[in-house]
Amino acid sequence: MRMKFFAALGFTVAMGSALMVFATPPPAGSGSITGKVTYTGTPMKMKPIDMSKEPSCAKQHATPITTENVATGQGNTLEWVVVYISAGDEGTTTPSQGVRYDQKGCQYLPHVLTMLAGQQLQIYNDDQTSHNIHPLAKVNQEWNKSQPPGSPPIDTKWDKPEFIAVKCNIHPWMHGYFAVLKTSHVSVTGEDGTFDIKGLAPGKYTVTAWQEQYGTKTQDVTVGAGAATANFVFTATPY
Amino acid sequence: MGKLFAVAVIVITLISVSFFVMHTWWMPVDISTTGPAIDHQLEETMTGSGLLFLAGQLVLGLFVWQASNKNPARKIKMFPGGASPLVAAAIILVGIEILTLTFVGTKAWGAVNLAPAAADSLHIDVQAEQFAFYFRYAGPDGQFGGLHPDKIDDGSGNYFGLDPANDVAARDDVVVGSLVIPVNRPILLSLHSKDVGHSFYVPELRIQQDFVPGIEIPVHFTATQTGKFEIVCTQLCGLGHYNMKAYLQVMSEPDYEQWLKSQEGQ
Amino acid sequence: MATTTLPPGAEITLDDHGSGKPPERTPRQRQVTMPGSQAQKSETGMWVAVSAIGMSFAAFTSAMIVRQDASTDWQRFQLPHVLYLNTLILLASSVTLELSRQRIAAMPDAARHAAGSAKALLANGIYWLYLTAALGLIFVLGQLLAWRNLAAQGLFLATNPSSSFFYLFTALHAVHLLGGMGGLFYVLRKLVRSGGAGETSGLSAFSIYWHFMDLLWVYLLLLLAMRM
Amino acid sequence: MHETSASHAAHQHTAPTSFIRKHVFSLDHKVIGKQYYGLALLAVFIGMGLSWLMRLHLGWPAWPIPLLDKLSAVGAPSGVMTPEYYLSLMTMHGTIMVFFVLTNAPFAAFGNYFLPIQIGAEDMAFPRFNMMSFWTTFMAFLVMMAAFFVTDGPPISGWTAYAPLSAVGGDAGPGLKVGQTLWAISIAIFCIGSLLGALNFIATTLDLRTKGMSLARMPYCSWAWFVTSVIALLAFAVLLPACILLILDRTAGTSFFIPAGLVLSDKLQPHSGGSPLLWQHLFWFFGHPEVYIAILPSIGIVCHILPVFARKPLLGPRATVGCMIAIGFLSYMVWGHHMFVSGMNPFSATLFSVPTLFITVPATILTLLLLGSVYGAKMRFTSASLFCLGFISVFISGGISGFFLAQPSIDIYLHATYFVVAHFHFVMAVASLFGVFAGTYFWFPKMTGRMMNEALGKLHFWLTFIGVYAIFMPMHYLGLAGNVRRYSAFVDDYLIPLIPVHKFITIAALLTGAAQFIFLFNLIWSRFKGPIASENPWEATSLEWSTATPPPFDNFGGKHMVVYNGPNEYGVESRDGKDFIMQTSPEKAPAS
Repeated sequence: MRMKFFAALGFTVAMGSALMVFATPPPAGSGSITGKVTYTGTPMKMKPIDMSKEPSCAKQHATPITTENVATGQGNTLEWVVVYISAGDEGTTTPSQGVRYDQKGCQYLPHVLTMLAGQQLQIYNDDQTSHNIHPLAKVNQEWNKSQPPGSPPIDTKWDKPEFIAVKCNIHPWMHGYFAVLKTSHVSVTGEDGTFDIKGLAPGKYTVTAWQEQYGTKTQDVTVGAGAATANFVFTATPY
Repeated sequence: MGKLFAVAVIVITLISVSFFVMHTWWMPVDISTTGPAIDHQLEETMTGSGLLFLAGQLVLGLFVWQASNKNPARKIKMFPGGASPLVAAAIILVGIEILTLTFVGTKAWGAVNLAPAAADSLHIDVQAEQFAFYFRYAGPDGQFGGLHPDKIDDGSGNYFGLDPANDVAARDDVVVGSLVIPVNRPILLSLHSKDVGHSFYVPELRIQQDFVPGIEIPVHFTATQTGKFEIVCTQLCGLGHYNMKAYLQVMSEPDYEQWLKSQEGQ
Repeated sequence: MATTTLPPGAEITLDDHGSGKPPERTPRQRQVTMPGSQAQKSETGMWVAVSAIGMSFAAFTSAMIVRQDASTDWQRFQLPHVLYLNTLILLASSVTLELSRQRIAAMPDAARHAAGSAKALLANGIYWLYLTAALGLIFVLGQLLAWRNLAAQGLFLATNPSSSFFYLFTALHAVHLLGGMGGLFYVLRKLVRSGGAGETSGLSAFSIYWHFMDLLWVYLLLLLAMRM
Repeated sequence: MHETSASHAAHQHTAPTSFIRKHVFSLDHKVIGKQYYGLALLAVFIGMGLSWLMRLHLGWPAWPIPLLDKLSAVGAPSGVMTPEYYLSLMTMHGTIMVFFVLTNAPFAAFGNYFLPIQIGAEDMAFPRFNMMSFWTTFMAFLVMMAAFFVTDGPPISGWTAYAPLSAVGGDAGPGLKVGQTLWAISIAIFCIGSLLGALNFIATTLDLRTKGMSLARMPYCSWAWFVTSVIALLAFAVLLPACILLILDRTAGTSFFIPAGLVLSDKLQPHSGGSPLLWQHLFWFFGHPEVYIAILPSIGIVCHILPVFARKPLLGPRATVGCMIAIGFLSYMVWGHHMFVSGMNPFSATLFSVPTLFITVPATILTLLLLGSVYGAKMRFTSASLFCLGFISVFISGGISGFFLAQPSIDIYLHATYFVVAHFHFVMAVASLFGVFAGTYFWFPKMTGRMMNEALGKLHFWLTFIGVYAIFMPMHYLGLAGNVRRYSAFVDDYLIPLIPVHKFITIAALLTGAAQFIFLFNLIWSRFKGPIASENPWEATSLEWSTATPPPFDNFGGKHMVVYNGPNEYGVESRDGKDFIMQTSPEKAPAS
């Protein structure tokens, strides 16, 4: 039991960041779409999260983590925006490889996890406390399960495309998203607001950017042999 | 067999009582102004009913010991005086105990639940939800913003459902996950629940009060000692009930002011 | 509610259940040997059942009062007028039931004079019983009309606490009444089969129930009229 | 000796011959009594199994429990149970124990079997209702068990099912979707079964007493069953409406218990204006009398059995019956003491506290009378009498803690702690079950025609008696230290030092539970291999000992019993040189 726990922990430390964004199959074409997601106006403040209720988690964060629903970077960039091909993408097959979602320090890692409909999803509890994973699915079947420390990962998948909010009732500040898509051509913006959708065959695509607070923005992009560019700008309000 | 029973009952009784007498496990130190009356009431009840317990079990042991005498010539004996004196004694003794307990106890209860909160109390809004407590201070303007359940959004940290866009009073409300209070100052909490029934229990304060969805319940107390204590939920509220807690931090007045300033800055 | 699913007259069968009973051991004879009596038990049981039903409705009533005071969302609405007509119909059914009981109670006396007149009394009594059942059925249908009336106004079970309680009370009362009608047909069958002999305890137990249902309805109507 | 009348050989209904009519859908109160007993036995072992799992988890929360993952892959992946699974087990433990064991065993099971015999009747007043009441109860049990097999598992809202947790549905957590609905339906069905049973008991007692069986001559357990049935009639008549309202809130979108503006799992609930306290009032209006439904029959059984083995009359028979009635009456005025900290009007706390404390008066009188009955006795120590004496001890222990909880000021501190758990387990569960054990050892010969093994019975008593003290006495200490109940794990800083006490309790619970298998074995083994019992092996006076063992289909083989004495004629010198006079003996008891 304990061995398993440490194995899981080690695996997380090693793979965590690598897995954060991509778990998609290798590119099929050489074209790509890159760009930046920014905002205009004044966004909501990222509020520090008070985790004092769960000391084992609180002590993992030297400075308190903040809310991530509107995560901004320098130069008005927006983090955690899912940019994906919403039309024009044909023939994506579900990879056999699964994606991994971690609960660590009473935080979801990554905050937004993309996956294909039907793709295996493994949810790990790396904390020394119980979490309950409660994906508030509306299109798919909603469920709510606890995961005591040291339990095996929850192995599941989603059948239909949907942006699913995930919450932990035991730690109400824990909020994340599953972005279940029909396409593997997807990129999630980092702190600098940039994204890079790779492996596209030349052609015309519709690109959609989704932000959990601000919704979606769409534009049409024609991809040649190299990199095409698409930038998205969301309008932010302070409240 | 009867003698064995008598011995067993007496041994069990003495062991049970000894842990009460030794206070091996006991209430934590009281840190509230209303607690001593409750402690006193509990100690009185403990002494009175402890003696009854002891007497009842020992008499049972004694009678069973006597009743196990196997002498065939022995005749049964009726209880001297029959039932009436017992009935009368029970009515009078227990009746007096009841009236005393009620009379004294009502005062202790009243100090907690009937007396109004002091006018200069520090008012803090408390929300219980599955499975955490959140505390709200009015901020520099001294005004609480209104609550709008439809605006509640845990993901953005809006646990209370404030509407800062339209409600100026809500903009400076301080929302935290710990109850921080100054020592020796009357505190008035308004308890309200976001979802289901919860309860606010601080053993050291000798305070326990349910959150009832749909209504707001006032609780007032004054803490007399600084320190860090636990607030736990005692009303079954769902899967995370066991882990629903928050810390109560009682600070000196200057520390509290400083803490409040630092929170308002955020 | 407890006894709704059961015909309230059912227990009367137990008096003469088992055909192997020696003829001399009638319920009347048991009365001599017992403080209470076998014949009495149907009525006792019915009084007990009726008090349980009364208790249930008392609980519902207090729930309604508490619920109304708990919030400001209570909306009054006009009770459908058909309810008052229904009330008259139900009260009439109590009268017909009593008329029937009079006929059947008079049978032993009449039998001493002429066998034919007893038979006529039985036929007459049964006729009044059928009428009682018919009036009960008309009452239930009338309640359905009241429901349709409310539904036409957009008031459904979950619309408002006031409509919730209205549907709840009327539905539960109707279910009890239908259960009572089951019991009535049971009593009727027994009456027809036995030619009216020895069935008075079943009939009087049933009449306790039926009159209670009447009273209960009048109470509910007053309650609803005050609160809606 | 008996007043017989050959011509009265008929039963109200003739003895059935087919297996189904004889053993399954039987109208015979004795068969129905045994069916209730069997159901309670099945339920008590399920309930005990659940408590074992709970205790194991509380003692060693991180240990995987072997095979538990096979039992519920969702509830205990890898054998460590999830918090919601713990709460499911807890809810089902409480529900099964309170409804299907503590209501069924002392009241419905023994009452059905012995009430008609003790008052000289041939059967219950309404045998068909009697059969229906058992099968309704059985159906309720099946519906309750079905909750184990739905995806989400059983409900997690406790046996008290406080709204709105129990009313809003799946958004409040696992088990609250289908499981909670099944729970509410099951309890509603159970209410119907219990109401039918209570109706039968009342009519039987009032109308079917044999000649000479005046109310004053009725045995104490018959009195207890009668008083209990009156309590049950009124209590279940209130729980049933409560369940109907709950079901409507859950399925029809009404708002009886659900107020406006609740946000569960980020969803604003489409309800408004309901009152959560309404559920608590309705529930506890039933719930507190339910405690007496569980305990009064056992008090009656002990009052009935103790004189048999003490060989002297019960002290103060009239006061005993008076106390039972007083307890029954007062039980309807005290429900609010479960709600001192619920947010109801604080003035009403005193209003509820006084009658609650006043219940201790009849309870104290009962205890003193039982003690006075032991005084100067020539005690015969059998399994049955030991459990009676054990009953007195645990009843004192459980009753004393009531003094604390009845006072609102102390309840502020002790409410919802293990002190409460200790209190109600002692006074309601253990005391009631001791009455059931005493009754079983006492009546088993009459019910089966064979004696139970006394050595095993005594072993069972000692392990159980010491065991329950080892389990429940430390819970008082935990409560005083502020240990909150209904926690699936103890993660609070001030609770962690208390975990060793929980480990001790767990070990005690496992051992005490294991001892119950001795009882089960004794029950089964003696049923087939026990020595044949005579008509009156314990030399008791009441009517069940005046008939054959086991009693014939119509209870008295066509005889009509005539009663000349009360049940209390022990320690006398009868004409035939015995120290007791049967109720059916025409011999006049000497005036005492």
